[in-house]
Amino acid sequence: MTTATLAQEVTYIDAISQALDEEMSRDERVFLMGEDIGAYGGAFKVTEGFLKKFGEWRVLDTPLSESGFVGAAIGAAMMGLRPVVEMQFADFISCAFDQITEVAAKNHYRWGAAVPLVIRAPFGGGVHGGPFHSECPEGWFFHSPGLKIVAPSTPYDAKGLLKAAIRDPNPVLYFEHKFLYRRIKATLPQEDFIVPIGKADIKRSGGDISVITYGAMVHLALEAAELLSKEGIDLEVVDLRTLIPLDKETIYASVRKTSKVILLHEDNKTGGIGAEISALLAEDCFDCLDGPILRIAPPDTPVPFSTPLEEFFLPKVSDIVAGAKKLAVY
Amino acid sequence: MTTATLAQEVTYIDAISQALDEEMSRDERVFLMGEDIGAYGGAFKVTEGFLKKFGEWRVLDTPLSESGFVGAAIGAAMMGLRPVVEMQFADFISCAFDQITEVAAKNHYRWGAAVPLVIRAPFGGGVHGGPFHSECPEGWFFHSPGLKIVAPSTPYDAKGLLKAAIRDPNPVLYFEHKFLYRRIKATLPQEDFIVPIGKADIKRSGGDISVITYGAMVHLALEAAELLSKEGIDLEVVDLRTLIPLDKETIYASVRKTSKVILLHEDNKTGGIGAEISALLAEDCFDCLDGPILRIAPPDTPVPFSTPLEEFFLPKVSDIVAGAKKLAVY
Amino acid sequence: MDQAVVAKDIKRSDLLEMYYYLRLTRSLEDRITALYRQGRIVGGVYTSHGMEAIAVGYASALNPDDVIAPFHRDMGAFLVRGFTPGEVIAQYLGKQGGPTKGKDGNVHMGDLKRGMIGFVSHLADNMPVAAGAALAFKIRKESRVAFAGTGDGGTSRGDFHEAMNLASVRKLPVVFFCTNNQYAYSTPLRYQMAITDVVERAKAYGMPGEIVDGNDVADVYLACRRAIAKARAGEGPTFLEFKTMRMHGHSEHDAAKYVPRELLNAWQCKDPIICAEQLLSRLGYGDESYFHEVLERTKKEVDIGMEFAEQSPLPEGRETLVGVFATDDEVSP
Amino acid sequence: MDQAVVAKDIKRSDLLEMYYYLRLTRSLEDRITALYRQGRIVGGVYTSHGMEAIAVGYASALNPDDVIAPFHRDMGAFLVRGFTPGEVIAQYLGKQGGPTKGKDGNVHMGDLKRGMIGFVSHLADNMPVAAGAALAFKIRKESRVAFAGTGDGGTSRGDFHEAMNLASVRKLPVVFFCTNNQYAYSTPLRYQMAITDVVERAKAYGMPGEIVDGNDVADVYLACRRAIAKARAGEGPTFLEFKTMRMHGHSEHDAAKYVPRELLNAWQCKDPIICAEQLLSRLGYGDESYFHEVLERTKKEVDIGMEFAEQSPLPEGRETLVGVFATDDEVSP
Ligand SMILES: Cc1ncc(C[n+]2csc(CCOP(=O)(O)OP(=O)(O)O)c2C)c(N)n1
Ligand SMILES: Cc1ncc(C[n+]2csc(CCOP(=O)(O)OP(=O)(O)O)c2C)c(N)n1
Ligand SMILES: [Mg+2]
Ligand SMILES: [Mg+2]
Repeated sequence: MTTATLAQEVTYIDAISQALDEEMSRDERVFLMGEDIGAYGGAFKVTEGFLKKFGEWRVLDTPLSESGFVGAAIGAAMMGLRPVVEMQFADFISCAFDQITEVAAKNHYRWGAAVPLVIRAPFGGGVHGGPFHSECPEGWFFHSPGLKIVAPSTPYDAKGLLKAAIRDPNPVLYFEHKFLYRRIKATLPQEDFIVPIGKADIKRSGGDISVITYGAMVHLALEAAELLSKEGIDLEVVDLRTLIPLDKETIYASVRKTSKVILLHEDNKTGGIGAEISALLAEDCFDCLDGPILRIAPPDTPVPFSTPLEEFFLPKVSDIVAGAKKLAVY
Repeated sequence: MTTATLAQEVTYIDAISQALDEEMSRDERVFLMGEDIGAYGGAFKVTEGFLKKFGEWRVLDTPLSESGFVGAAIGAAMMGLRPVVEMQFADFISCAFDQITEVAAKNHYRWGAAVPLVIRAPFGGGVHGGPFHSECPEGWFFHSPGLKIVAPSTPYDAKGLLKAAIRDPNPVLYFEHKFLYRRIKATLPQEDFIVPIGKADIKRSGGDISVITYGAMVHLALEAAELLSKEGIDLEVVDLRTLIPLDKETIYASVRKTSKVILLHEDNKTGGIGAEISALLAEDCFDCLDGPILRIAPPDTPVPFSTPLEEFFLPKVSDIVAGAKKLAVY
Repeated sequence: MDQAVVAKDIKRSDLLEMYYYLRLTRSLEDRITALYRQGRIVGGVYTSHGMEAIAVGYASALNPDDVIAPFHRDMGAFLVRGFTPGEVIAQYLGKQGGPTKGKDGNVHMGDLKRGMIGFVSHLADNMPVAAGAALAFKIRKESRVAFAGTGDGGTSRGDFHEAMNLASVRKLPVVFFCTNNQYAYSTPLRYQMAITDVVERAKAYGMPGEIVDGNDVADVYLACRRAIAKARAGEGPTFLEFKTMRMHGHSEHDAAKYVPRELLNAWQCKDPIICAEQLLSRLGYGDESYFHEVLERTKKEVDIGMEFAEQSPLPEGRETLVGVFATDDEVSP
Repeated sequence: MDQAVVAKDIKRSDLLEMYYYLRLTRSLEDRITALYRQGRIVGGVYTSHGMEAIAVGYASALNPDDVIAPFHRDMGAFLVRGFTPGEVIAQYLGKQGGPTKGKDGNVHMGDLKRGMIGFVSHLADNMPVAAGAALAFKIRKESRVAFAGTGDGGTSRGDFHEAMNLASVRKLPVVFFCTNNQYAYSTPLRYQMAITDVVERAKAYGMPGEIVDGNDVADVYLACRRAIAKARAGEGPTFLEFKTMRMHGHSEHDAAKYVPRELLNAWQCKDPIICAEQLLSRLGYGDESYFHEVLERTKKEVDIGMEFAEQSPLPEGRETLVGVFATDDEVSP
């Protein structure tokens, strides 16, 4: 099973399982904690078969206590293990908020203790989950120095970033988009690879407008780019991949090239990462901007349940197309 | 004691006590919960004498359990009371994060239950409190639709905003800056007044650069403005007072007048409210901007304890002066 | 439950009404499960199948102005409180006719006018909230009680602890319960806690506790009535452990292979509806034909509800933007 | 503590060492209090005055490679683990010579090399963390134990509950304690919990618990040794309630008028240093002149520490920017 990396197409969720499997096989310090991840294989089946393969002390079913088991993971990490914690849904990370922001994030700064911890959080909407099973909680954590935050959009990035997160000596929040789990596939390299934390990726190169985004929205941006290319508008799609620390270099280079920017995310508009990037650009790239910096993001509401509401809530390809057209004539 | 509003100078902290006292006298639905607020009068003595005046069922000492008593306040609010909860230090609000963001913020949207709740949170640095007694946690909450957030800078605003918060039918986070508690004074009107939530205030009118800020930083901005006026640079100081919902009208009007902006806050730079305002300006006022939008804020670290570190960390008058000079020649 | 005790302590009409609600719960949830299987309900469906006696029993023991913060398998409480099958199905289908008008799904509904606090996914979050409702009653010297609970899994959360402690210190008029159905999703009790009776948890708070047969609606009802009366009399909170078994998967997508078949079989014959029917028969309150009639009646009501829900429109997209903040007139009196 | 038991179960040298650490704690904290009164220490100063036996006792009962997540009044544990008075005073003064180099203040210091987990203000937060350290020992099959606690107030927090539960379910090699000093800041025990013995809390987790005389270093030491041995033997966690009294204010700025004088007077004669001296006298291990000598020695050590701290430079402002993230070489082996 360590050779799960056959040259065949794997889904985004498979890529996550592979990364866990390979890292656990490679490094016996790596272990997993979470609700129902053992015999059941996790709510989304990411760890199916792991209990059998790695035993119950490396695939630990926990009591229903996010603060408790995140705290425990912090302790184990400080002792030199490499815990990977699963939130059953990203939404429940609010229950562990204090441990993440006050303990994990600050320990190294305060007294020098490294906390090599990964928290996997299946996030995002489009799955009819309603207010408590669709959240994008990443916005809460930009603001806590000491945390790294990643959010892959492809199987390759999902696998590479998870491996990098596990090998990182710091607490890393790993936001995996559950809408993408079984919807996208890719052939992955057979050999071990990582995607370095802190590096954005140009998912489509273009000259007219930079769409800066991450997670499931990357695919919307690519769709919009295809449509717009027929109308002679050439989008560059910048996939952040890492939200903290931001890859300013890649972002700025793209914006210097295009001079026009759309910030696209699924997280609520106010206080999303779009705000931060906009502010960075207004500070550091002001002179090269040729138009307003657009943000395309959901309104400031919880994620509603009913289909027409959720559709209204989520950014759409047409929003990007409309935004790009507006910018193009600027 | 209901007539504590004599026409004499009161401190910022007195203004807070007065607001509580008057609201409790005016409306018997108002009651207080928190650690050590009863016999002891609160860690900062805001509620000194209240136990005697209002009795132990309106001035409730709670067990040490922020999540529990915030949750309880939510329940009492839904039943029609008007709880005002005290965090002993704003830093401990992380322990109640889940109740605030998942329960208080979302109840009305989800199923129509109003939660008229106020959480008072003494925040901010400059008091040698170190990483756990100096935090500015407001940035965590911009991002949770359903919450209102206020942060007064003067005794007048402190009193008026607290009264408005208590009368508001929604959960309001009230960030009171503990550095200001006994450092500033003002004479307050004798009659009942509120400061409406959602209205910024021009604390100094000026034509050259808008400094948009709140809390203790307002006073730094005013100091900087005095210095700069001697050099012919005329700052306008916009005191947000309310962070959510933002008073876009006042902000935009100021920026349209000055065309140059400094966003100043004590909260960490990344993901602070400055980012959001910068993004709004880049979206909505792009054409009237005559220079980059500067943010002056602490670096992305916890608040360090030792004096030289904390001094380095906190924004200084000289930072504002330097920023303004840079912008002035733009 | 001893039939003599029941005859003495429970009014015949009350018991018959509880039987009706057991049936209505079952009929309604069976329909919801069917809808789920047809792909008409998106999102999770967590039923109370085999556990209906708990919510029906406690809701029946409360006064109408008492407040309930239900657990996620307490459909019966909604029904007792007057939520119609139509409203409930509309809720599951995301229709405007549901209590949340499509804003939230499944059992995440509430209505303060009917004394139902909306469930929050984050388990046990509503326990401090219920303590706070009870605090409001105490502050206002009202003779009202709050009733709230969570699952065996939910008792592991910090909010459970903080709520139990707070309520006990202040002797608040609240009754807390745990529906101990042996599993939390796939996690068996032994991985959840190192005790076999959840009621042990109450000792940490100096709170009286009681184990109740969660499959016996009469036992549930009487135990709740006692605890509620105590709370109402100012004697403080009680903790009730309802022993039962989750007979379906965690949600309807879950085949629950991790539950031993024998365990399910053993509990099958303790089905709360069968138990209730046996009790009613023994008491001479009802017979097969009566039971059949009630079954048909509840099915009919569910059919009518289904029609209502079908006809109820979906919300318009822009309704998304409505309701983030409350207005002054929406605050409870 | 019965002197025959002590004579049999505690080595003379160990007991004398504990006495030394009691004295050192007192001398050091007295100095810190004096510095606070002089306005030289900014921020809070929370002392263990009158409670020194707890940290000294438990830290002495542990092996050097065991890990401690101290409570905020456990200065003695730092000293037993080799933190020097100089380091500690430097910490309080925000000097580079303190373990956190000025990043944090007072008792918020830690050092994994010496097995001390840094205290987090948010009470009880380090209890799950300690459970996790114990989990690491269990996973790696190491013969190590974690030791962690909080105050009576801290036991009301959810993290206390979640840690106790998790540790008990997995039988982790951890010992939890509560320093029950009757007050949490100004809040007396009766507003904190509806039980009089905090040890009752352990029942909720099926965890054995014990009440210990927190003012008797021998009692603390022996009780800890038993619990630690059990944990090391794979028999799971224990909860120890150390009964004691907070003799100073919550922090040195607090006159603690809310504490009845009689209560303080009653506890005054149970001062742990006096108790230890009585025990040593009875055992013939020490006399007045010896006690005096130790007192002078510890004062001298504190003087030397003071000098070290005075000479230690303040950090440079730009050190602020250093250390948010760890580098690969900083991870524990
Ligand atoms: C804080 C939190 N974590 C995780 C979940 C996901 N989840 C939903 S129900 C459930 C199991 C609940 O078990 P229990 O409390 O025993 O109730 P039961 O479903 O068995 O009736 C879990 C883990 C959640 N809802 N809340
Ligand atoms: C979560 C949290 N809330 C509030 C505080 C503020 N605070 C610091 S110490 C203290 C009292 C602690 O009481 P206890 O746990 O009994 O310890 P003691 O100080 O009595 O030794 C409080 C309320 C805190 N540190 N953490
Ligand atoms: Mg269960
Ligand atoms: Mg105490």
